Amino acid sequence: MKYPLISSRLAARLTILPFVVIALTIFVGCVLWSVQLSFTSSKLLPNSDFVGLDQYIRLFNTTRWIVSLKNMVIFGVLFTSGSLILGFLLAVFIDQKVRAESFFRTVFLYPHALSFVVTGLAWQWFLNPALGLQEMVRVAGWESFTFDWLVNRDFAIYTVVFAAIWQASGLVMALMLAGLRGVDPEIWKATKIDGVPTWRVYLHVIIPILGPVIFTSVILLSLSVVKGYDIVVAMTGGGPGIATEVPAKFVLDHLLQRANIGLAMAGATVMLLTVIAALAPWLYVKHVKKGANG
Amino acid sequence: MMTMTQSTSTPSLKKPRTIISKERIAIYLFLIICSLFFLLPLYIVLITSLKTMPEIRMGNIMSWPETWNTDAWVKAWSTACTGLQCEGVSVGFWNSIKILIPSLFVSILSGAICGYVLSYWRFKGAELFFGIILFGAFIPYQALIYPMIKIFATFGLYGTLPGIILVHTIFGLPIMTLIFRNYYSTLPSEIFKAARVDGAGFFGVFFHVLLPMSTPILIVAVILQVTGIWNDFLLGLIFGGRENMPMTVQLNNIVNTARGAKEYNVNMAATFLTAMVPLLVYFFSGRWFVRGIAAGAVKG
Amino acid sequence: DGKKAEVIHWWTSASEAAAIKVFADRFQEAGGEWVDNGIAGDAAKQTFTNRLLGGNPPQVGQFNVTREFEEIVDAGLLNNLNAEAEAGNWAEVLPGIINNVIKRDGNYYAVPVNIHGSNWLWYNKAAFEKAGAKPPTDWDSFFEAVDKLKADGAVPLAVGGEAWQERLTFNAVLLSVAGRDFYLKLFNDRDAELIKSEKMGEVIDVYTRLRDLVRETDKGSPGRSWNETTSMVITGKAAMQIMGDWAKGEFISAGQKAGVDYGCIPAVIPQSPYMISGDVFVFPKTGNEADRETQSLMVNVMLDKETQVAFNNVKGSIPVRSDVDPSKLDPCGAQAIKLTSSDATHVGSTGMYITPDLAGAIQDIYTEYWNASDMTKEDMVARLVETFETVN
Amino acid sequence: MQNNTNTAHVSAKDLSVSFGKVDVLKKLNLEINKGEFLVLLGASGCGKSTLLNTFAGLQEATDGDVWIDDRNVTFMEPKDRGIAMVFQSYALYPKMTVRGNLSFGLKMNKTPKDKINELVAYAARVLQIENLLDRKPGELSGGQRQRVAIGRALVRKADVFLFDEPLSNLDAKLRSELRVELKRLHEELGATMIYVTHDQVEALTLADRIAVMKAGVIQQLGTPDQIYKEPATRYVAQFVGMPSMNFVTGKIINTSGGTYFENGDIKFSIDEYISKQPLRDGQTVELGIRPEHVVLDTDGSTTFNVDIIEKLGSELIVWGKVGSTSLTLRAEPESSVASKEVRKISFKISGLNFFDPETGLRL
Amino acid sequence: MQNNTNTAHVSAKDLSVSFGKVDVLKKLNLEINKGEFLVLLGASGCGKSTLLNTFAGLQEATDGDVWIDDRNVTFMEPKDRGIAMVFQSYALYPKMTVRGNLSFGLKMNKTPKDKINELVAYAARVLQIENLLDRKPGELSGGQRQRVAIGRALVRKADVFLFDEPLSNLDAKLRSELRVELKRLHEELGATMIYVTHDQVEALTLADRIAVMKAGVIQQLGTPDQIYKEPATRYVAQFVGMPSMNFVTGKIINTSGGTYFENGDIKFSIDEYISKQPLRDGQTVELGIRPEHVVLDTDGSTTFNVDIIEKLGSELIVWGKVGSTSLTLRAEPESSVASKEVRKISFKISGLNFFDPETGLRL
Ligand SMILES: Nc1ncnc2c1ncn2[C@@H]1O[C@H](COP(=O)(O)OP(=O)(O)OP(=O)(O)O)[C@@H](O)[C@H]1O
Ligand SMILES: Nc1ncnc2c1ncn2[C@@H]1O[C@H](COP(=O)(O)OP(=O)(O)OP(=O)(O)O)[C@@H](O)[C@H]1O
Ligand SMILES: [Mg+2]
Ligand SMILES: [Mg+2]
Repeated sequence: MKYPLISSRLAARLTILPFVVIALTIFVGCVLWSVQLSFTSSKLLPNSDFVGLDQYIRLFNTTRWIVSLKNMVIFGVLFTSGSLILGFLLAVFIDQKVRAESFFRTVFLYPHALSFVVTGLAWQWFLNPALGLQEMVRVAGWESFTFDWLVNRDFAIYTVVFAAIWQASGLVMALMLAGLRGVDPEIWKATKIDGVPTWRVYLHVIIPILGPVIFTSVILLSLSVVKGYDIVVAMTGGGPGIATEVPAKFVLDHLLQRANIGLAMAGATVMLLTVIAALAPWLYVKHVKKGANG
Repeated sequence: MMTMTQSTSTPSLKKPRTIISKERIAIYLFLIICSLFFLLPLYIVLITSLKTMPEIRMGNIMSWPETWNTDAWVKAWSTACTGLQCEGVSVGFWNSIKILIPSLFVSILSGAICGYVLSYWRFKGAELFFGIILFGAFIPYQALIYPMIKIFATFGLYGTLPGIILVHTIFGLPIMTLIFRNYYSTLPSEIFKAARVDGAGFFGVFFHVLLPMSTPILIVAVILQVTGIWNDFLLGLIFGGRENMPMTVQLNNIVNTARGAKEYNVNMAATFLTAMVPLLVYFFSGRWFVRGIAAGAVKG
Repeated sequence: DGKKAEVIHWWTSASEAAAIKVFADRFQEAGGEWVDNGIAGDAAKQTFTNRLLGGNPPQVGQFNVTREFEEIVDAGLLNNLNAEAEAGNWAEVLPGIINNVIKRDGNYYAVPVNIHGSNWLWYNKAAFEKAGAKPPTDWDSFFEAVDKLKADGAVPLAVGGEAWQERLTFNAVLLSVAGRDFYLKLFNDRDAELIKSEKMGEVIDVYTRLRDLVRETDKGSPGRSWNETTSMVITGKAAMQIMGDWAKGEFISAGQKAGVDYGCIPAVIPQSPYMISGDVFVFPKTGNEADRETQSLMVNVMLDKETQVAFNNVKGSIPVRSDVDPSKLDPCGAQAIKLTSSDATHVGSTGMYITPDLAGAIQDIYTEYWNASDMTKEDMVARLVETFETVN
Repeated sequence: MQNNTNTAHVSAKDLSVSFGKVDVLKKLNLEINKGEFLVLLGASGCGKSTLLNTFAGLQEATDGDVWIDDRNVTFMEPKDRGIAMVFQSYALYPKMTVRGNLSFGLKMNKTPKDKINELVAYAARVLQIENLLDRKPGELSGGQRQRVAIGRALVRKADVFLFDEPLSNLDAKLRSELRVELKRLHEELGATMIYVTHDQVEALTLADRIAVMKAGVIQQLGTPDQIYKEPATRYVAQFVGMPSMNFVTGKIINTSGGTYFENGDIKFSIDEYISKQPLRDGQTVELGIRPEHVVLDTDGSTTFNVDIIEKLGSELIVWGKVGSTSLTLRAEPESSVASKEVRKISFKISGLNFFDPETGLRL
Repeated sequence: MQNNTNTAHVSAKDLSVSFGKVDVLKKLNLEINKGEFLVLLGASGCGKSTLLNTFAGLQEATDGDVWIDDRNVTFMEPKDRGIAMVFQSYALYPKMTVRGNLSFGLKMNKTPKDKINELVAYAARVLQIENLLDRKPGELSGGQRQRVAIGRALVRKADVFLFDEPLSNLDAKLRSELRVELKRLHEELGATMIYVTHDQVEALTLADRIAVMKAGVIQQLGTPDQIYKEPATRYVAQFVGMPSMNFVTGKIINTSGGTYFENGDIKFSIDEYISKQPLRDGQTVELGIRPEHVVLDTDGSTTFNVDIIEKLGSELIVWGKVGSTSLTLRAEPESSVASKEVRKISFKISGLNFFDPETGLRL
């Protein structure tokens, strides 16, 4: 296909140019620079002492990193699907012409606004067996009631998932709501004529239409999966032990507290490779499809 | 069956239309139960902020405050020490606003324009550009800060207000581009075509035709960016310089002390106070979530 | 504005801010202009380092008394303070281990301002009385007391289940069981063989007993902050806590009195080495001669004897100079200053000997062990050895 | 073909619909018989789609009721009304293939798989979209989309079919083929069909009865013949038939020699006209006469100045004047009439209509 | 009216457009003269809208060029081509009022305010949407939306107007009024107009020339008369005219007594038919004859069995058979023909067409 540069096209290109420059310098240039650091012995400050794959070898010999990766998968799957489903349901229910829509919307969104340092603490208290729910139920008379996931190595990650869903699903709701509001009302009419139960309309008609919105939500949620660590810090600090460590926290700890940029960047690079591996097939498909459309 | 009728007609008195049908009750029940789940931590935050420290130390976290005590709120807002200054979180309020408004504007506009170009003005490498941008979203920004500082310093932007606006724009770019691109891909492309035939150029189409159709996604963008920019303090600290320190620095100083004594009530109040701006935005964003954004535009 | 000094530090809580105010006031009195930039948490160091690299450093920045700033020194970003050190006779008045840390290649680069002790045992006197227990004199008596306390229904020992608190606990055990030489050999000389020794085995045994005790009696431990843990001691829910001297602030703000409401035992087990840490300030090269003078002024203000006493009294730590008047300290502080005045009775925190990287890596092992169910003593030893050998 | 069992199947009773301040349907009454094919005609914006939507239950009535069979369905869900509908705006499911669009309603009805395949194949064949079954609506031409929209209704076994200008974007050939198919379907199912169209040929060929709407009310309901030949109002008269009926305002002259119509330019006897009410002498009336009832006639008594000629292939439309009165007439393509010519014409009295100029009602 | 200055104004040269694997336009060539009113006819899905889109610059050509005046505009911006367009799917701006929709293009052109108001008022009057100016598209009926879409083009002073089935959703009356208005606009502006329609009346009355498209190529380009009377191919012949032309496959019999057409049921002399090529004896041909050229004729020699009758008000369409050959014919409404009757018919030789059954080309 030919792309001559004429007026509006030129304007489009000129406008996008600065962003391309930003993308190239920041998201490519700076990233490559950072990746390069993962092959050095950089500590607190970047240096150029090349050590080959040493950092990677150490990385994958570190229990904490392995546990982190495992947690990221568990967390990623549960959190992403949980937030998507809850967010979608909230959007759907709010979209039923309810009264006090603003109230509900704000309630579902507010966790997004409050610093997790404090709301995480509230969750921590609530889930702490000695302070929160378990204690309350016991005081209320059910002496043997036990809910100690937060302090249980095998379950603590689920409490993090829980709180993370609580925090993120409001945003998904907002995105979905925007998508739902964009659906042509005529489509709804057609489904009513076809005699389709509402839930199936959502399932078969609306969700496909919301495809791009869902994609956006998935990316947003994956971002929290990959980059998120404040939730972990606030709720468990990675504990008990290293049971709820996540890769982002590993990277940041080594970057900020442990002054080992090299290792941190090795971790970050591995995470980026994972992301690329996840994105590449999608981009490829997009590209092939595009090519097919001329 | 949930009522999804799109009618704008005013129901006459005669209509006994399903005001309290079973479905309605179920809907409200669901929403209320979810609200309770969502509000639980807020309850803890609020009641804790209304207790005194001894009561917090002694009592049950879920229990009602023995005496209502708003001292923590006053303190959080105007007297808590956040370093040498003891003026609470209020100090940085205007700085935050000063950062928020231009950053919000520039970052959303940038994202919207990138999304617009990616949806309608395909250029060679557009997919790659989008891929890079998307991938950029996943980079922990701490990993980028060193080289960015160097670049910013070279251009004299380091430690300035434009500098911090640019930083927010850069870090907001991936998400903003993503949401606008995906949103525009759902709009009927005929409208874009019609505008071009009508003689609208690159910006004409965007500002006159697409932007007015973008309200729901704009508000999502606003929600995301208001929250992100308002809650940031690290980028502000590093790139914004001392004159432009946002209110969250104060919040962080109150909440985040490692070894100092913790005043949970003040922490909670301060957090809540700091979040007021995003919360207000959330609350009043509703009327922009309009229905049927492209209704009547095309046939087919 | 000749003597303007921007100071990045992380002392932002009410009590800390009151302390930093002492510095600020004295600095102003001395003709300087203190531009405060307090940033809580890790962000302070991050901001400072970034601004340093970005070529826009403040005049003064804070670090812990550890090796964490040595690279910045090597990168030539800091002014050396030899002139001030010589004039102030730092070699004499500062504890040897601290001197070691602030010097690099024979030059001074940082001003230490305080000494904190990080291995204290805090206990609730009423709880002990009620249970008929006695403050411990060795680990046996410690566990005797524990049994009594347990029988009485209190949580004998509360530990905040965060990695650094568990590390603190391990180090306290290490020092009390293995002693000063062992500790120094291990960390200063990096003699990994010691880890396989019997002594280390004993250390781990005690650590394990504590762990099991906490698991049994202190269910809410994991993730709990140190403040909340101290609160438990204050309220009598728990009897003991192993924590640094900053815990004292919590007791004070709860209106409790040392020796009356609560007791404090430095080094946890009496006669054990006391572990000190502290804070330093460093002075970046700003490329401005006037700033160098300002920095010099700041150095002198901070290390001034009176300022030191005033500052540390507020801060809850003890002066970094041994030549100050100890009379105004509380019972706990008075014990501490005795321990810091002689090299034989104290050691530095691990960060003074090993890199943050190694410190962090072994902390991961401590916490993993503390929380694990399937990690044996041998595993721990093996992991520690490996870490000592591979991590720089 | 007509299936009048005289049981009203679908009916609107004093039906009113408003959008905010805009009153669209105004106490509209309409009874449609079981198995009837009713065509709704009316000017653009008169409320046809709104009426269909209200029948379907997609639009709430502001007032009045809708009955289907003997049930008041005013508040009933669309799905319980047994209707199929073709939307004027198609309302295709954008993310489903053509096949998906056609089969979705069936799937939801739990129709067996092979039955679905059969029905989809049938509809695709009739609508000539067999090779498009795997495309999405966005990849179709306008007419193809419309056919998918029709197909969605075609596969359904509904009691009532509502068609909202279903063939407007199709070419003549396809349109006539589909007309036949719809007729066949109608007979086969015995379903009631309500059909909105702007195409007169469709209206006249398909309809058992035609309802002509104007601004939210039904002006006339009758067989195509009645509508065409005895329009109840001037509006109906001018609305149906193409080119439109000629209207000439004039006077009635009642002499002993007979009754005449006269307007200065034209005068002829109307003795044969059977009026509902006696025409008074001197009464001002509006004469309506269709173009095919004005004929070029060398023996004619009236002089006609030809203005322009439209060639429609099978016929000519001749526009011209008698004096200052404009008239349109139809002519054979062979009749060598040319513009600016002067010709003689005569009027076929059988095609006369008189309307009251005030009320517009047929006299 | 025809304005043939013989300068091609808009032309497509070997134009190809594909959507992925679907080839829609296939090396299409078309030259439209300056000031010409060209109507594009063609089956649904044959590529008409795609062609217009390519002319407008909204669809990139896979191959070939588009010329406007003497510039190759293949890669030029839509806004620089001097075009106005009515989209088949309307493509209204949903967030603008009708007024906003109408005035948008003018605003973009920096037309002065009062000029805009004037033009909008003009368009609104012509389209009878004056009282809807402050509504949004979502609050309009289908036909009203379509009128807004037309209005958007109407207000523009473009060199080339592209209309994609602009009147399909309007009632007959409005449609004929707008037809007149478009014709007027065409003459006034002297602009080139390219008009897609499925309405034969529109095609025949509006067009200077008609282009008949089939599956991405132009089959015939000619005046309405040529298209109707001398269709170049069987496809064109059957596509234009309603009801469709009758086709009868038979043989040519060349005897000394003259040339005959024969198919077993029908036989008549075709001496008067002027063929392009001589018709060989025994050659198989396809006879095409329009319904109006088959006439009920008591003196006719052929026996015709009437099947059904469609009443179109102004005429009757009679479907029936001669032997086993199906035929359609037109009759006057007065001709008292009834279904199942047996009648005599004759053929008007002037209306004959012969096509090669293989190639479909006119003989
Ligand atoms: N995006 C697409 N992908 C694949 N095929 C397409 C796409 N868009 C259009 N087509 C096909 O191209 C052909 C031409 O489409 P076009 O819209 O030009 O038809 P048209 O002549 O305008 O038909 P109609 O009269 O029905 O509007 C159609 O067969 C259609 O199915
Ligand atoms: N949401 C709305 N708000 C206000 N008026 C509306 C709305 N929807 C429709 N109308 C008006 O109601 C009237 C009837 O609309 P309807 O769609 O029933 O017309 P129609 O007879 O189907 O016309 P067409 O032949 O043009 O499709 C129109 O005048 C239209 O402008
Ligand atoms: Mg309609
Ligand atoms: Mg088309």
